[in-house]
This record gives sequence, structure tokens and C-alpha cells, in this order.
Amino acid sequence: MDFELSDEQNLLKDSFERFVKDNYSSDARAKLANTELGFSRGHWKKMAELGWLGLPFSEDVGGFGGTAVETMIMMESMGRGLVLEPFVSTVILGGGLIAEAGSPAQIEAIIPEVIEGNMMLAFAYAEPQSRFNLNDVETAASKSGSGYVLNGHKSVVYHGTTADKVVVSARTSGNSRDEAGISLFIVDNNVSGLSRRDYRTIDGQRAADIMFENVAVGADALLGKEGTAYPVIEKVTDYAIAALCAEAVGAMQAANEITNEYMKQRKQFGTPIGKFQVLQHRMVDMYMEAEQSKSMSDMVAMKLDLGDEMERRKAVAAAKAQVGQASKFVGQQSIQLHGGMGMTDEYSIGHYFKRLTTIEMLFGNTDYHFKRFAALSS
Amino acid sequence: MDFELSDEQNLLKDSFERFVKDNYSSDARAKLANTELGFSRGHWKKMAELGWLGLPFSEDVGGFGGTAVETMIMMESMGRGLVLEPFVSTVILGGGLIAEAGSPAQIEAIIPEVIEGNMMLAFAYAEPQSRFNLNDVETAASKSGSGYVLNGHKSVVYHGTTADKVVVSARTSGNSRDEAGISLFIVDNNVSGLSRRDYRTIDGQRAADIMFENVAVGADALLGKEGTAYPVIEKVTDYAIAALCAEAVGAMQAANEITNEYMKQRKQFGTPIGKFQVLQHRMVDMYMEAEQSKSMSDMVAMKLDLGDEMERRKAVAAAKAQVGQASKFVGQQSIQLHGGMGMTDEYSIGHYFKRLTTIEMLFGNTDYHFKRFAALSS
Amino acid sequence: MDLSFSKEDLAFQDEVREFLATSLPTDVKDRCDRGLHPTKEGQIRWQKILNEKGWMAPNWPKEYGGTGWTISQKYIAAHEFGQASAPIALPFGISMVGPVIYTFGNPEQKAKYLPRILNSDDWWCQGYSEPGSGSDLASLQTKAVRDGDHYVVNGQKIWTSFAHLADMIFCLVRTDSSAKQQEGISFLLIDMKTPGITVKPIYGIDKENTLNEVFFEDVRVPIENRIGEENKGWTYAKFLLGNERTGIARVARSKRQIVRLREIAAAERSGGKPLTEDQDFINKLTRLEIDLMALEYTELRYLSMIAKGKKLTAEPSLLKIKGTEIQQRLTELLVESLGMYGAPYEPERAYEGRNETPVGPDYANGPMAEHLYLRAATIYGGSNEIQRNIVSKMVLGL
Amino acid sequence: MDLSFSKEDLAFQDEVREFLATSLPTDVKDRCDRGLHPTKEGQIRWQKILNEKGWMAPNWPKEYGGTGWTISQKYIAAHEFGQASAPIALPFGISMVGPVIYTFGNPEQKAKYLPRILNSDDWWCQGYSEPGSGSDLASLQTKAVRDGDHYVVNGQKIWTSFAHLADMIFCLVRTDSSAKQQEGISFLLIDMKTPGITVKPIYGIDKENTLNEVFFEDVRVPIENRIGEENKGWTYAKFLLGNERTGIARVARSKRQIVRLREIAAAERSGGKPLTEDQDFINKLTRLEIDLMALEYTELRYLSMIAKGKKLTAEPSLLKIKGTEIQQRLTELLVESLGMYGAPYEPERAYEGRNETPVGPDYANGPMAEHLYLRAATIYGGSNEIQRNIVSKMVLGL
Repeated sequence: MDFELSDEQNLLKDSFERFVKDNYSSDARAKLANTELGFSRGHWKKMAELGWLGLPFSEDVGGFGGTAVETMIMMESMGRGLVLEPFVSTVILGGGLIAEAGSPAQIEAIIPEVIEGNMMLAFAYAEPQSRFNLNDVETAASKSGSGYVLNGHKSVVYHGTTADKVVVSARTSGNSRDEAGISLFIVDNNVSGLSRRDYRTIDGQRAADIMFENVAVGADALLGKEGTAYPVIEKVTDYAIAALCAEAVGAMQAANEITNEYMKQRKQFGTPIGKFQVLQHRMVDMYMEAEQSKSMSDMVAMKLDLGDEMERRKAVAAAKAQVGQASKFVGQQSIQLHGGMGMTDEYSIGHYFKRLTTIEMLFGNTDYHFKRFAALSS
Repeated sequence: MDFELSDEQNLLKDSFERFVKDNYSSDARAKLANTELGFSRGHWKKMAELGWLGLPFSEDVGGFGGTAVETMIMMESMGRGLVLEPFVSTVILGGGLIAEAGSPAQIEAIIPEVIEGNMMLAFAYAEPQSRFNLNDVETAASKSGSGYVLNGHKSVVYHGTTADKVVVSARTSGNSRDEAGISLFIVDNNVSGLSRRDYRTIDGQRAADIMFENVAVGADALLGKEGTAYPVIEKVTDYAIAALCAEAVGAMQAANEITNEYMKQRKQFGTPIGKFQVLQHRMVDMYMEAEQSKSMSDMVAMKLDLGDEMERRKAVAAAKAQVGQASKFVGQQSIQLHGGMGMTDEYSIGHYFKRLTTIEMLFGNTDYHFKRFAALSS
Repeated sequence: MDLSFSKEDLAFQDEVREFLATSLPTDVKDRCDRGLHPTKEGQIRWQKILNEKGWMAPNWPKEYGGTGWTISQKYIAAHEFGQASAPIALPFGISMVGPVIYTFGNPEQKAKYLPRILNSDDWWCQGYSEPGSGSDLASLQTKAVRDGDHYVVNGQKIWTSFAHLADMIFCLVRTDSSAKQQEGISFLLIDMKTPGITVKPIYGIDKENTLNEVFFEDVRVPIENRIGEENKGWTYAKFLLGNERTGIARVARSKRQIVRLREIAAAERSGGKPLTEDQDFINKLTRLEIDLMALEYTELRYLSMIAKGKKLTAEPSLLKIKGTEIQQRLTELLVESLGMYGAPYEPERAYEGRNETPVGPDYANGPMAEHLYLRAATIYGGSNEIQRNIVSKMVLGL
Repeated sequence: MDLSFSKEDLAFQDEVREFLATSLPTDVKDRCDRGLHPTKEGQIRWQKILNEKGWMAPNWPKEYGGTGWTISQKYIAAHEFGQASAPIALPFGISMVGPVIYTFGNPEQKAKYLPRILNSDDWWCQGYSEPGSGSDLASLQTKAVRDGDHYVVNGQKIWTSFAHLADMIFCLVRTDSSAKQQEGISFLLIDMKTPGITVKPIYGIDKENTLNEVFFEDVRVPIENRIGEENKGWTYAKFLLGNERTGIARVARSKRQIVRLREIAAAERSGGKPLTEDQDFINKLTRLEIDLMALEYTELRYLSMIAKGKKLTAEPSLLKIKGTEIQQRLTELLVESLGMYGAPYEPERAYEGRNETPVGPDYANGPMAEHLYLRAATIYGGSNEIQRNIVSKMVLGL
């Protein structure tokens, strides 16, 4: 039992932090978020060059063979800078699904391209009626010749705007919320019959609703065995949740540092506001929430690396619930302690608040994961 | 729409407050709570002489014809003094059930005795499995000749220790939790087959578990029509809840005054602890909870006097939930702000904490009434 | 003590409902219902309808154009306006500067400004906060120096809501720098078109321009635009802040939001069932509803005390604290009810010009905008921390 | 970073389980499980068993009789002890004065006291708080004046847990009244049988005598009973408080209470169904469980940092704050789970002598007693408000 980083991991951490420091000043981030694309292809190329896009992939598909702990270290840094590049969508989700369930041919065709930064991915799983239930899939894939025809509406696909290929969950059999009968397909994002409504999200990112109208795909689009995708989806989204927890930890720590510093500078009634006991204790509570979140994020990364399925599920649910609560509290109170300044788009703290608000919601909000944990514990 | 007391009501209030001031100093109350009886028969006699035991009864049964607002005024004063006499058990519950459902003969035999202070009552409704559900009745009353035979176990009957007669809910038909099939019986507290386990409660009061083993009662023991008692029970316990809400308001106000005063006197680090901002804001929150509770208690009393059934239920559920939450918060924080002193049995604040803790639980705790309100609102 | 309504009250209720059903413009109602800021044109159009009906100023004395309503009538009107999603009048004229003018202004000022406020001819804004003085309002630095029959104003205000739309601003300015902080302040009414005034937009975390900075450079303000005495402005400012705290509870609005939240939750699905059947969601909704009920009756209780001539001290601070906390919990729960559709967000600037329909269900357009904007509710009008300081001092004597 | 257990760890786990299964006395376990205070006899009996096994002092250095366990082993032992409802050793000897003695004591003091602490030959209590000095500990007034090779101690201590059962007390006393508050304090070990010591019971809100007042009237204490230097006692006291804060989280105990709460809730009925099917109850239980898990991993993370030689500042205050808040929520929920049977309460003084069985289900005997007693958890050991002050200053630099 050991919570400390190895020397190698510390080096990795330094390089993540350098990247953020060099590229993600508050101004630079704001500018980037306001571009049409919403992130930088230059950064993406740099991340590929540094080997980060291959970090979680195993060595036999050309990856770095990193553990969940290394992803955690990376995501914490990304959280500190509110980094905008679609790492989770492309590498953890899209790449993760393909590496987990793909045929050798699919893996070979896609993963190296992802690692080199030539291909971006997104995962289309949510639907208007599904809320946070991964099994609530009404998008239909019906057999047609040797392939399939897809029909349905996928909601809020993060980075569905820029992905080259989209991994889509669709129902090949069963009823709306059956776990059995769900399949995954790899679909080109410009295939005929696919239409998109692109938009911005409150955290400064890009997402899309994607509509499938008689989209014909070949048999080679099927990812894994037909109808058995649910456990794969659950596992890969659990890895994504762990990554988001680490991102939230980094964002909370940064928000706390910014707020703490502001409290030392900002004077009211002739004294720094950090001298008022009520605000001090609020800041202590924010610090404690971030500390508790850091522990849960470390815990969940290490649990993922232990490989036990039930333990993974419980750990992820617990971590997401705790981090979600903490994210709301830290984000909201950061604004409050900044007063009017916290309400302005120009100042950085509001952007932390909004990303933390979104992380709380992504892949199931706090309530959802409390319920999930309770169900797993009973 | 008017929230102010009439001149008459103000006079009544003065006399309640005088009684509490004269008889319920912190020391006197502690002594009384430690006696075998747990209250004073002398006080009871005095309350009868002042007409208070007849306050809520209508004039045609010899009562004062007071409204729920007058009961509220009285109970607020009683709460300030943590008064121990069994007013709610005898007058609001026992007396209320008989006045509401009794035959002229039953009313005539009992209510005047109650009003004159000669007879005490208690209401036995809870059972080991019932939790807070008034309809969860397994105590059985089976027909036997012209009368009934009672079997069952009633839990935590407040003042069942000293009541002359006990009103008992029992099932004459239907299944465990049916609302139909519940009847009420008036039983002498020393009838053959009835056995009691008397004990103290954390709020310094007395209660008993009462076991019925083939207790034979006559047909005249039946209160109201057989099998139809549920709405009566619900109504009368709603009045009791309103009374307890007012008592809690008085107790919270007193606890806040004691704590506020302590904060001005007690010095730490060379300054009164009331100068520390965190403690000030805590005290403000306690004050606000008491204020909100006062509003809900006034509201529920006035709603009872309007006489609409559905409005009554919703108002009572809302008030109990709000007052319950507030009671916990004010009670617990009163201890916290007193530090070690708050933990001692000798000092008064702990007794307020414990009575507030109990009120939160009586006739359904906060969660129960939140659920009840939600069910009534959906 | 009595909660019942008289026959007259019930007739009044009918009248209010009838008025709202026939007179409230659909577009105005829709924006209000969603929690979007009103358009200037829509807001003025609606306020003029209100003024025509004579209902613009329920809290003003009758002699200045108030309605003369009883507490019951005020309660009924507020409730019905809330349920109908009828916007309340913008506070800056009717609730803030209006009462200052009729309480402390001279006859000329009353005659000049009050009718224009009632008829929404002037859009007012509030020049209180400055970059260095947020919660510590009395430390303000904007200077007004006498020059003949004018003041020359120099300085800067910040967080000025709707300054970019305003015709008039009421301002606290320092007229005596040698006096103690609270003693050298005067209260001026300034025409926004006066040369030397520059408004610079501040974009909020909601990506909207509601707040502004207002710069004053040698702005000449006639002396007759000063309210009351020179250097006594702090008295008028405190009076105004007291007024502001009661309105800020927004109980009727929150009651309507509860209904809206139920509507949305009934339409949303979780595990195939309406969200209204999710016990955890219901739990949060119920707690909100009951907290709001307690606040509603507290407000009524205080109004009843005022009506009986009792004097409140800092009790209205409670209304501000609880009211804004509830507003924030409500918008948070509204956003939560949307599930993943809480994430898409396109600020209106972009929205107004485009042809696409908003993403997600129709009701998803609004809650996040309001949620973001209302983070300020616990900051503005004296932050909730300041309000607790006030209660601690004034009510508890700590 | 690694959460896995080695083969040795798993073997150790078996050993702990085996030990607890065979050696923990049933009566001791039962009281611990219920949350009732241990009897003096039972506690000592159990501690002597622990000492025989060599497991009395997991946190002491090996040279003084510590176990030399790794973090994993400490974690395993704590978890298993908690799940078995095995009482932890009373803190006053083993966690408080023991470390002070082996860190700052002289060889004679170490030789004299440490083995007696390990073997529970002395029951220790803590003489810190005084009537005028609660959170403001350094303002203490109890005086010790040199008289030859003795100190003469006069003054009063308060809130002294278990003083009525104790053989020894460690005391902060003022040896230089002219120095600044924190500089004139010394740390004395005093035999409770010394003439001039009077113990007066304080009955708590739980109607039990746990707390006491201790009066010192011309109590002669040999100079060799002073730890370290004269007037340097504050240094040792602060060291001790730091130690106290880590143990106070009581994570393993709370984990067991969660299990117990589940057991009770499974037996309790609500609307005919087990309380474990009540969504609101489960909601509260789950939140507690997850908060506790976060605390558990935070404690492990800090222990891991210490093991790697990193220095903590006020991080242990977090453990105290969160740990005690969780303990209070837990006992509150335990009481809540009992429904109406939360109300009956008969203090043990009465209970021990009588023949009647306790009222209500067997598990109802305990939760309320612990609930009442643990209201002090956020007060003692430096109140949670003081802990937040410490974090604010030491960690955040505010």
C-alpha cells in the first residue's frame, strides 16, 4: 500500500505541468475556447509527439502501456489548466472502446492513427430519453444484407463536432433498457444519412447532437460481438469517469489556489478579506473537499489497476459521487468568495466553476452514482 | 390575513409566561424531571384552575372554545420552560380523540374530569413494527359477546405511566396496514390483562410500553364507529403535531437566547466568543431557523382553524418537517457553541437539546413528513 | 391571527387573474418563464401596461401613485403575477430610487421623476459599487466637487446592471473627503447622456452583457439633482438597502419555478420513468418547496408586523439570505432536471441571429442561463455574508 | 502508487482475524459494539491481552515496544479491530502521554512509565482544560511553584475524562507567570493518589459520569515528574495535540458502525418493508459511507506521506474535523433508525442494578447513549472551529 509517485511518474508529471504552464495561461485558454474549433490542433500534435496520446494503450498496439495511475496524473494537470483538447473523447473513450472490443484489423487501422494524432474519435451513447443510463438505448441497428442500418438520435456527443470517426451504441435486439442487445459501431462522421447539430457547451467545449437516418454501415463497422457491448461500455466509461475525477481534482486545486490568493490580495474594510473568519473557514472547507477528492481519485486509479470488476464499479461510483459533490461546492464557493469579480467572463475563476459544474453532470451526476453505489452495496 | 395576536390572546400569553417564570426555573425543572412522577400534580391542578386544561374543548362540553391559535400560544410558552405536565397526552390527544369521536355519554363522563384536572389520559398508537405509520396497527380487538378482547403490544406511550385511562388503537378488521378496520378503545390503565413497562425518555419525560393480553372491554369502550378511526386519529395527531411545533418554537427561542447570552459572557483568547465571526454566523443561522419555524407554526395553527382537510394535512406535514430540521440544528449547535459546558447535565442547554431531539422524532420525523408532504402534493 | 381571505380579496384575485390572462404579452411571459433577461423593449411595453392599470407601484404610498393594497391584496397579486410568469417591474426605478425620491426628495424632484418612473419613461440604474468598494460600500472614491451650481463628478462605478440600457443613474459620490467614511457622501441623480460618461460592458459567466463599468470624467451634474442634504447620502443609501432586501426574496417567482420544475421533471425520463418518480429528486424538490413555504410565511409575518406599526431591524436580511439561497438551489435543480441537456449552452448573442432551433427540449433553453446569472444573487445587494453580519449586530447584539 | 496487499499482508490479516476471534472477550466486544463506555475492568483486561500479544502500541517505535507494522499492516489491523468491535486502547496513556514520554522524557522516565502504559498498569487521564481555558488552552492558570525538589501545584482542571478511574494524570501547569502565555508552561506527571487532589464528577447530558473536575490544593509533585525542560511544556503539549488529531478520526470504528446501521435497518420496519428499502434512508447511509471512504483514503494518503518522510502541517486537522462530523452523523442515523425506540433512555447507573430487560429491541440499547456522548466529539481535542482556524493559518496562510 503506497500512495506516492515513482520517480518515473514524477518526471511524467513535470512534463504535463510544463505543457500546461507553456500553453494554458488563463488568456490563452480563453482565446482558444472562443475559436471555431475550440481547441488547438497544434497542441494535439505536440501531445502526440510527447507520446501522451498513446499513454493508456498497451504496448502491443503501439501504446505506452501506462496504467490508470498515469492517466490520473495526466488528467490532474489537464484539470489545472482546463485543457481543451479532446483527450478523453478520443483516447479514453473512442480509443478505449476499440482497444477493448475491436478486432485486430480494427485496432490496427485506428489505434496507431490515434496515437500519432492523425485521427480523432468521439463516443455517441446518450439519447434524449436516456439520462445517465448507459443501457437506455433506442437507437436501432437493423441487419441489412451483410451490414446494418442505423436510425436514432444521439445527444450531447462531446467532440462529435471534430471527430473523424464516431463510436455509436445502438440496439440490435431487446427492449429499450435491456443490457443485452446493445452493440457498438464505428461510423465515419460524414457518412451519408448522418446529420449533426453542433454547439458549444458551458464549459467552453464543443459537442453535437447526431441524428442517424438510415445510415448504412458494413459488417466491419461492428465493434465486438453483436449484442454484447454493455459491459464494455460500462468498463470504458468507468475509465473515463476516473479520468474526469482526476481532472476535477486538478481544477479544484487550481480554483482553490486562485481563490486563496485573491483572499490575500483583495481588501475590504481596510483588511484583506482572507482575515475574515467566516471566509477562512469556507476556504478550509473548500480545501478539505479538494483533499478528499484527491484521495478518492488516487484510490479509484489504483483500484482500476487491480482489475477486479465489482471493486472497480463501486470505487468509480463512490469517487464520482464524492468528486461531484466537491466540484459543485468548490466551484460555487470560488465564485462567492470572489464576489463580483467571480461573475465576469474575463476572469479565470468562472471557467473553473463551469468545467467543474459540467464534470459533475457527465457520465452520471452525484445522485446517479450514489444510487449506483447503493445498488452495488445492497 | 393577519399574523398579530388579539388583545385577549396577548393577555393569555402573559399568563402562560408568568406560570413558566414562576414554576420552571432551570433548577426547578431539573428537580421535577428527576422525581419518580416526572412532573407536578400541583402544577396540573393550577393549570386546571386557570382553565387551561379546557382551552381547546368546545364550550358545549364545558371547554373554553379556544382555537388552534390559542393552543399554539400556550405551547410556545410551555416550550420555553420545557414544561413537563402531560398536556398534549391528556388534553390534545386523549381528550381530543374523545371529543372528536366519543358518544355523548363518553364525552360527559371524561371531558369534564379532564378539564378539572381529575383525570389523565394517554394515547397508545405506536407498535414495535409501526415506526411512524398510524395505519400500521397489529394490536387486535376481536368481538367477544357484546364487547371486545384486546391483544397486542403498544410502544412508547408518552405518559402511559400516569394516565388513568388509555385510548388504544386496535384492528377490528383488515390487514396490518389497511386504513380501514382500525378502531379506538378507552381502557382503564389498570384493567386485568394489561401490563406495563414504565421508563424514562431522553427528554426527561415518562413513557411506557403497554402489553395487552386478552384484555376484555365492554361495548362502551369503543370510541366512535367500529373500523372507522383512522381519519380521526390522523386529524387529532395533526393537532398534536401542531402543538409540538409550537412547543419546539418556544424551546428554540429559549435555547437561542441562552446561547446568545452565553456568547456574550464567555471569553476565550481575551474576548467574548460572540466576537468570532464564525460563531456569529452560526448564531444567525440558528436565529433564522427559529424564525422560519415560528412562521410555520403560526401558519399551521391558522390553517387548522380554517378547517380544510387537505390543506390541514399539507400544512402539518410541511410544518413538522421544517420544525424538525430546525430543532435538530438549533439543539445541536446550542451544545456546540457552549463547548464543554453544553455537555453537562447540570446546565440547562442540554435539556433543550434533548427535548428538541425528541420532538423531531415524535409523530413522524423530518423524513417521514417530507415524504408525506410529497405524497400529498403529487 | 387569521389566514382567511375576505370576499373582496377573492374578487381582487379574480381581477388580477383576468388582467394577467388578457394583458400579459406572450413574448414577455415566455422569457420570464425561462429565466431569461427581459428585452428592454418588452420590459417597458409590459411596465406601461401595468402603469395604465395603476398597478405599477404596489409599495408606494397612494399619494404618489401607489395601489393602496392591503397585505392580503399584495400577497394575492404577487402570487398571481408569479404563477403567470409576469415579470416584476425592474427594481432600480420603482423599488430603489423611487422611494428615496418620495421620502427624501424635494417637491420639484418628486414632480419631475416619479411620474416618469411610473410610466417607465426613464430606465434607471444604480451607481453604488466601485472597484475598491464591494461589500465595503462606504469606502467609495468617486468624487463630486462643487463648481457654481453644478457638481463635477470624477470616478468609476462597477457591476452596474443594465447601465448600457439606462437613461438615468442614481449615484453615491463623495462630496467631503475630509469627513469620516460614511459622512461625506451625497446622493445624485445623473442623466446618462451627460458628456463625460462612458459605459463599458462586462461580460458575465453567462456570456451576457448585463453588468457594466461606468466611468465619469468631469461630468457636470446640476445641484438640483442632489437628493436631500449634501453629505447625508449615506442615510438615503441605507434606507434604500433596507427596501431592497425585502423585494429580493422573490418568493412568488420561486413558487412559479417550483411548478415549472415539476413540469420539466414530469417530461424528463430516468430509467424509463418520469423523473418525478425518482425519490431522491422528489426529496430535493420537497425540501425546497417547504423551505420556500417557510420563507413565504416569514415574509407575510414581517409584512403583518409592519402593517401593525411594529418596527423591524435586520429581519429583512433573513429574507434576502433565505430567498437567494432558495433561488440558487432552484436553478441548480432545474439544470439537474435536464440531464445531459444541461451542458449545451449558446449565449443569446449567438442565438438571436441564427436560424437553428435551440438544442434539446424547448424547456432546456433558460435554466442554465439563469443558474449562471443567479450565482450573483448571494453576492449582490449586500452579500449574504454581509447580511449575516448585519443580523448578528442588529438583532443578536453580538 | 499501489493498493495491493502482499502475501505477507494477507497472512497478517489471517493472524489478526484469528487473534480477535479467539481472544476478544464477549462482554468487551458487546459494549464496544453498542457504543457504550467500556468498564474499567473490561478495558484493562482487554488491553493486557493486547499487550501479551505485543500489539498494544502500533504507533510506537519498535525500541519502546511498538509493533513495527507497515502502513498496510496498520490499515489491516485497524480495519479488523473495527469490524470485530474490538475497543482500541484508551488514548490517554498509549496515544497521548506515551509518545510525549518516549520523545521528550529522560531515560528514567521512559523506563518507569512506558512498560506500565504498555501493560495498562496505570490508567492515565489528561489535565489540560480549565474553567477559563477551553479552546484557548494556553491561558491556563493552574500554578506549580518550586519548593525544594518538589513543585507545589494549586488550581483546577475540568472536562477530565475518566479522572475518577485514573491512577495518573499528565498536566499542563504554569511555572512562570511573568512569561508570555505559551512560554511559562510545564508538563508534569502526577500520581492521582497524591494528597490534595480531589475529583468531582460531572454528569453529562447522557446522565453518565465520564467527565470530571480535578482540584489541586498544595499538591506536592517531585521534580523528576516533569517532562523535559521547565517552561517548555507548550512544545510537548502541541506535539501531543498533533498526535491526538490523527487517532481521533476513528475510521475503522465508523466503518463497523455502518455495518451495524445496515443490520439494524434491515431489522426495522417502515410501512411493512425493511428500512433498508427506504430510499431516503439509503440515500443518507450511502452519503455517509462514501464520505467515510474518502476520509479513509485521505488518512492512508497522509500516512503514506509520513512513511515517505514528508512533513505534514495541519493536514491531521482535516481528519479530526471530517472524522468527528461523520461520527455524529452516524450516531444520529443510528438513533433515527430506531424510530420511536430512540426516545426511551435509562442511564446505566439505573440500568446496571435492575432486573428488567431494556425496553425495545436489543440493539436499541446503545445508540442514544453514544449519540449524546459524541456531541462532544466536535468540541474536545480542540473544537472543530479551532481546527479550521489551524488549517486556515498553517495550510492556507490566511
